[in-house]
Amino acid sequence: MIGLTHYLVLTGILFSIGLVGVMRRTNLLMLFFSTEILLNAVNIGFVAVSKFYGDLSGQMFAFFIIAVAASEVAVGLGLLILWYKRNGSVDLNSLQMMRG
Amino acid sequence: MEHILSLLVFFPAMAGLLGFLVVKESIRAYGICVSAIEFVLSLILWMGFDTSNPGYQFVEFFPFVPSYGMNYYLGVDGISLFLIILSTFITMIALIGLSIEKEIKNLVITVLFLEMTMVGVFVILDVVWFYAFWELSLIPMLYIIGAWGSANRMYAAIKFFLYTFSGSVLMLVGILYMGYLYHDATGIWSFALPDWYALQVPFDAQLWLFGAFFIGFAIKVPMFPFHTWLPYAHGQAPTIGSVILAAVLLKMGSYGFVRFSLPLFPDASVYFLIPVAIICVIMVIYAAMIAYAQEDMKQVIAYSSISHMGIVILGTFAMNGEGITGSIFLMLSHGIVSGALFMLVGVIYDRRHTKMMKDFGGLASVMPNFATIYGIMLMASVGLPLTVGFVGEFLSLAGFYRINWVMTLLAGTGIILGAVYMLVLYKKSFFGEVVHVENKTLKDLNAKELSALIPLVALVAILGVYPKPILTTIDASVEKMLVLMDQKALQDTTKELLMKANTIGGNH
Amino acid sequence: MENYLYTALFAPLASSLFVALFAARPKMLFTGIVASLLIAVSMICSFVLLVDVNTYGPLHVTMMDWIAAGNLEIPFGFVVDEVSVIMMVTVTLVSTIVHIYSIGYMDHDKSFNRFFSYLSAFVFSMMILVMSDNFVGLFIGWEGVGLCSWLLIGFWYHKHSASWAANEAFIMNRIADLGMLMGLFLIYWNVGSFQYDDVFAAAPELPVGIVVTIGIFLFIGAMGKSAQFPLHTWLADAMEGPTPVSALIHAATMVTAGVYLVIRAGELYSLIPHVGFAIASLGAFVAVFAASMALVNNDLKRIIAYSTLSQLGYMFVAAGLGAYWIALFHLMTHAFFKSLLFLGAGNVMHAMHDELNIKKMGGLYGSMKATAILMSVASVALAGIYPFAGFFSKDKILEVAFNEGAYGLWLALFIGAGLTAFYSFRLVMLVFFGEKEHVKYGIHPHDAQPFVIYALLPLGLLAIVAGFFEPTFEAFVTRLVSEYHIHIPHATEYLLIAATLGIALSGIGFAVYKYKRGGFSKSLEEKACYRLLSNQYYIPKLYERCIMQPFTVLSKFVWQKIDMKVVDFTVDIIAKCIYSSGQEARKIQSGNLSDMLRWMIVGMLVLLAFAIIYSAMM
Amino acid sequence: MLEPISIDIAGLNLQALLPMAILTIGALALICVDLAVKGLNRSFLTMITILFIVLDFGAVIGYKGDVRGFFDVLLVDGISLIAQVIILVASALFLPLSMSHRHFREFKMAEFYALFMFMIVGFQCMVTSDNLILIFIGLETSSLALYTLIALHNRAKAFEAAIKYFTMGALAAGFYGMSALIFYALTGSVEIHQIEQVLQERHFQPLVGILAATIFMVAALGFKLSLVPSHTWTPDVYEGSSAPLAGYMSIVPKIAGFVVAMRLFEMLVASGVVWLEYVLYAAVVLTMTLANITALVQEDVKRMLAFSSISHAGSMMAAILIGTTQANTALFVYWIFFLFTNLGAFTMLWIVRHRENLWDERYQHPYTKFSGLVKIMPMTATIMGIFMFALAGMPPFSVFWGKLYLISAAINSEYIGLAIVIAINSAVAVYYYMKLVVYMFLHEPVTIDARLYATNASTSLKVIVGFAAIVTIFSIAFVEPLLEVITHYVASSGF
Repeated sequence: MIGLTHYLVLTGILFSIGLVGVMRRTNLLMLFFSTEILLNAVNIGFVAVSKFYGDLSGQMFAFFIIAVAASEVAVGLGLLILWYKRNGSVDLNSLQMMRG
Repeated sequence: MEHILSLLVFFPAMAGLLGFLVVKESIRAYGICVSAIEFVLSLILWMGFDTSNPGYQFVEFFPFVPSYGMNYYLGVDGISLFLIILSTFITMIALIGLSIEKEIKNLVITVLFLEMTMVGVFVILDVVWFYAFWELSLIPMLYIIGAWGSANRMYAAIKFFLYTFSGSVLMLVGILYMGYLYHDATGIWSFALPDWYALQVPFDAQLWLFGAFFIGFAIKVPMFPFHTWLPYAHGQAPTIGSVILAAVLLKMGSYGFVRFSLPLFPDASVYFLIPVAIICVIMVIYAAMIAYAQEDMKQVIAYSSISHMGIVILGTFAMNGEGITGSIFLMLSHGIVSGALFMLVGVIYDRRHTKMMKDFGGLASVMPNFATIYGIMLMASVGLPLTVGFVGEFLSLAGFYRINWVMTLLAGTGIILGAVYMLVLYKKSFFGEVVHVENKTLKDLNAKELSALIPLVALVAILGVYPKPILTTIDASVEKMLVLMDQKALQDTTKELLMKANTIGGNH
Repeated sequence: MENYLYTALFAPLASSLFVALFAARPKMLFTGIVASLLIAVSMICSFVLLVDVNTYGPLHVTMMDWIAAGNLEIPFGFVVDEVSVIMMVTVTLVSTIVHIYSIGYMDHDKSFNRFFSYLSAFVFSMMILVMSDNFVGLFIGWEGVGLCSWLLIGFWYHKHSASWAANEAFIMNRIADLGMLMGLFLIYWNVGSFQYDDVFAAAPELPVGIVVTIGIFLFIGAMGKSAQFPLHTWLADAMEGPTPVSALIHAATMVTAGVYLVIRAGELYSLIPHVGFAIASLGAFVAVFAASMALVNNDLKRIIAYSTLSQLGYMFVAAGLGAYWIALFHLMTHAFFKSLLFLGAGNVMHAMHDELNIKKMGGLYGSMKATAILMSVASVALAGIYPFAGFFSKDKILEVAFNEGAYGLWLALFIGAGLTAFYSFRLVMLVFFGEKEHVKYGIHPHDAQPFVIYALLPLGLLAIVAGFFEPTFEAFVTRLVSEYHIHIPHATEYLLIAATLGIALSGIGFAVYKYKRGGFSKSLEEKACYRLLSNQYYIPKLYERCIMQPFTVLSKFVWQKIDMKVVDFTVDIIAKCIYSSGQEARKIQSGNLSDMLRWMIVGMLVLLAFAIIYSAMM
Repeated sequence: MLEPISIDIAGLNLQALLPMAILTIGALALICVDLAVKGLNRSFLTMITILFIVLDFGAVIGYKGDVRGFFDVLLVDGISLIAQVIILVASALFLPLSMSHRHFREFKMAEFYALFMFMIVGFQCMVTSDNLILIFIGLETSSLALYTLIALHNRAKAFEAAIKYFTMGALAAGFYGMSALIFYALTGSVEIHQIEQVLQERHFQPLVGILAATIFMVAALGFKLSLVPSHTWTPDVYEGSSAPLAGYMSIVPKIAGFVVAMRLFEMLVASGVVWLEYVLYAAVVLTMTLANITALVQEDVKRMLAFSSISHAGSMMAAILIGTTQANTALFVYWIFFLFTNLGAFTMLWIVRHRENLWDERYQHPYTKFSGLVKIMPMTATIMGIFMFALAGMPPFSVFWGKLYLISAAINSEYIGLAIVIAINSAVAVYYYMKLVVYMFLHEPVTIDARLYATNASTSLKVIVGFAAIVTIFSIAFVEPLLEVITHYVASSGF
């Protein structure tokens, strides 16, 4: 039987994968993917806990997160394209004009 | 007369603002007029001052932030009265003697703002506002040193500003803690000094608070080992900056000790009496030795200021009428004398663009009037009787003698060492043959310089011969403060020491 | 009588201030004349007061309040009593003569006016010193004369040695003044007043320890002003000043202020005889010590200066042993003949174009008879030959020493008397008699202007006759100070007088004999003993090496090494540390997005780890 | 089984939504109008936006007392009211900066203003809710709008800034979600007051869970408030964005974040778990100190101001750590004064902005640019100097009173150490503020051409600066009314 714990462990694993991705990836696109993984990890957790408590607000939260994630992707990709047009690269290391 | 104190504080600032509209050519005259009016106002204050009343007079009270106990609270007593007059007088003299041409408009306006902050510090009775004026006084000085100083002026100005600012932020913490204690004890917020006077601070808290205020004041005075900003500031500042800095700004620190440390924390003051006195003794001797080693005339006077301020603080911590009255008088006299000495150095610097003693020699024969006035100020500086310097020094040392005679003796070496460095300076610069060709054609004091210096000379003599009106006025307020300290003292040792310090005879 | 008092006091001040108006101008004869007249007015008033005091007793006025703070109140009060009036008379008399003399002496000096201003200021200070009715008033005068002494020693400020000597004198005096200040503070905190009357009235009630301490501190002050060992070196160097100054300040008046102080505080010192004895011992030591240095010195003025030192020693012996009126008497007579001696020396210097080496003089008698006679008179008086003034006063001091049973002191003074006689006449012989050495240097000496000589006559006269006033003087002064009775049998007394006279005469005789024949051989100058004396026991060198140089080095060290390298450096290093930590912290801002994200995540993870550890611990 | 939902319209209290609704409608209307009418002038757009903000303001101050609404997700209490007022006033004051002398592309676009209004709506949602969902929505709405606004500046640096801000924001959103998840898992609720209730019933057990949730929340809000170590975006973003937006960012998002932090952390600090206090303490001290020392070595005034705002945010966090009414009052008073001072400072930077980087290859506003300004434009230099000293906490200028009250709050709660740290930090900070003053007043000018410094000046900018300067200088006059009002509102909301 797959219980709450399993879902939460999955959440934890996915969240960690997301974090590692955020730390390791130097491609902006992959970086955005990693942040999406983070949010989706949270989503799984919310839905599972919501089911566990029999309370709807967790699922509502999950829906909102999905919506927010979608708009984030929209904005993020927009910025990424702007950058790509200007620099011809989506590598993080090209983003080092400002420092110090 | 009801609002004379507000007028005194804000008149120069208003005049400074209007000064923006005055053309550059007339700004010097404008500055002199404003400062003269301000000086007259302060004299009117003195005339209206009731010498038989040791408490605060001309009190103005306006609750600014009543929910937090911050008020616009002005008042003057014997302790602050003469420091106010000193501030207005020295500002006037400094403006009369002003010889800078560059950016003179900004300079005069800055000096007028500085005057506001100086007067403000001495008349304000609300501690937060005191802190505000205290800090504000740094800004004009920063500008004066940094913009009109000599080569290394930025470093000096920044050091002056940062050092004194750092010291006073800790004082701010102390002020707020004191406010907290007052609120704790009475349930009312108040930052009014007379209210605070009524509060008996617990002994432990006194020690910490004394320390917090001490750092702020000690850096300003400046006391060893917090003094190193002073030589730079003086070394780089233009004449007018040095004059005001030495004559008035340093007094804020010693005034703080009298106004705050002693009456607010009597037990802590007695507890720290000996350590403070040791610092004073070190200051006196150490600074005098360094002054002797200097080659720059202005640095000699700068270090001599430190040395003299050591005696001022020693007198303050004598805990008796003689010592404290003496130390306040010494503040005045040091203000006059060091102001005059810096002005004299400025005179020669204007002519030769050097302050090195080795570049001079034999000035006495080329500039006899200059040499005479310098000589008079020098003698006042070393504390010759019948000059203004003696009275304060004598009383301060006499007062502290009651506390500890060994330290008085050690601090008294200041009068020997003071003679040593001052006379050596005089000998190197004024005596001997004129060796440098440039010095042969030097002009003696001109009318402008004389008109700035002669009032100072006159004061040196008059106050040296007849200091009594000033002394009795100060003394009345000091005695009142001593009674207050005695009433507030928590510890028996404090009471005993106050008792001992204020009575003649008995065992040592 | 108050008017006379104020006139006596303020006439010199008026003179000084009036002349000061012209200080920067070239020579104006009238300044000298006005100054002399005003000082003479002061002198006349002093004499009037002398008569008045003699008739009606002391006069005490309080002019105004000066300082008031706490319990302390110091007025400007003046007292003219038997002691101070004697001092006033002595001071104004000598001053008047010196002023008149100076008109001639400073004739060619371009700072003629300034000189008179200073000189009158000195007289004013001295008058304050002697007339004050309290210790702080005395201290005003005390410092005032110090200032004038500084001004006058350094009068020819373009000379390095003069300004150096001026500073030395001032600083040495300051050292002693500190001691005196301490004494004053101690008096104040025990008596509550500085008035002589109050202090002396309270003194017997005070614990002895405190009186002893007061006595010692006050005497330290006296030691400085009266140039007692070890603070004596300034006096000889002070001879850099113009000669009238040496005569007035460094012989007749200022240097005797120390003695005056001890006499004035006699009621205090009589409570502590052991301190008095110590003072006397020091005095006796200085009497011989200074005389020995005078023996070999070749500098005309320095010889006289050492002689002054030696005579001050005599006065301290008397004062220390409680014979105050005798000390005062010697002070007075000494003032007359010593100033005469100096003024005569001034004439010689003028004649010799400021040459001071007595080895380069000789045979001046021929060209300056009047001066020679006057100086000889003064020398005889100094040597203490009957009936000259010095005999009466000095001899009395020896008797006192003998009377007290202090035979050691007596012996020292006895030897001192012989030495005094010898060096005085060595000087007279070398200057006025013997070979005319100065011819080699192409100098043609001539005597001073006649009015200068006439001015000296009163002093000469007093040097001869002053001794005969002894009984009157005693009767007058002992109305105030304690009497002193000598219990030596008459026979012994005569014996002592004879012995003293004998040694003085033999000293003179030896000097005359020896220098008639060209003096001592050169080889003597090579002897260690001679070198020791001619280098003043190496004391100035010692001060130079052990105090001045170390102080200079130490000062430089304190400034450059401690203040700059430690105190200031610490402040700067704190600032620099903060600033450079900013440079380090800046590296966090690498600008790389990955790094930024890592900071965020790692920061969170670290906190998470701590959280887990913390919960586990709970 | 899930309960069927019945909705009571009256209970929804839709009025509570009114302020947000006004701006949302305004933004949509603006976009529609822009579609219909081409070439609307920026002055029209600016003024219309300001009018909508004014309407919103009117709606906001209409409230009295605590009101809940819209399924109880909205909570309009005292602090939300003050925060909204601050947000709206700041928005209304920063917006006219668009009317500079030079024309910038973004200000010509109606989208800019629409996004701006959406952003305000987001902030308002954040402060008027104690529901974690709504806070999240508000946070993300405002952030996404803000990223876009930054990017609209259309410079390479602006894009870089937007991307950096965006990416870190996305990560922070993940943290926020994780934190909310853990709270939800622990308590079964996403309402802060219910979470608090449940936790208190359970005596804050299990501790590790609560701590983990708090840590994630600290990381998420720490990003918004630029607490160390999530502060790294601040200087880069400020540098990349235009001065008005940078100034705006230094004020408004933070006050919204503070209100959320206040609601969350003060509950947690009050839990008696000392460790949390330590974490916040460390964050406060580190944030202030690190930002201050890094600011010391900056060469660009805007970057310096970025670090300065980090440091000021650190002091604000101290208020949350202390958590008394006085501290919370101090927070708002401080921030109001800081708002006016920073408004002035950034507007000055906006005024002196020049098309080309004449003084430095990279920086728009290096210190050297301001050398000897007092000799070229004395008034400008003096006013800028006053803003700098005010930021440094020099009495009697604005920020000093906030700082005074804050330190006093720390002392009254016996956080003496914290008070001393704040004091020492302001002593360090005075150096970099003074550095600008030193350049302006003590250095010799590099150029004598005053026009170089006024290419972007316009009447509206000057008016704004004058207004900010007057408030800064005479701030003492506002202390008493502010204290009175804010204390009342803060206390009535139970903080």
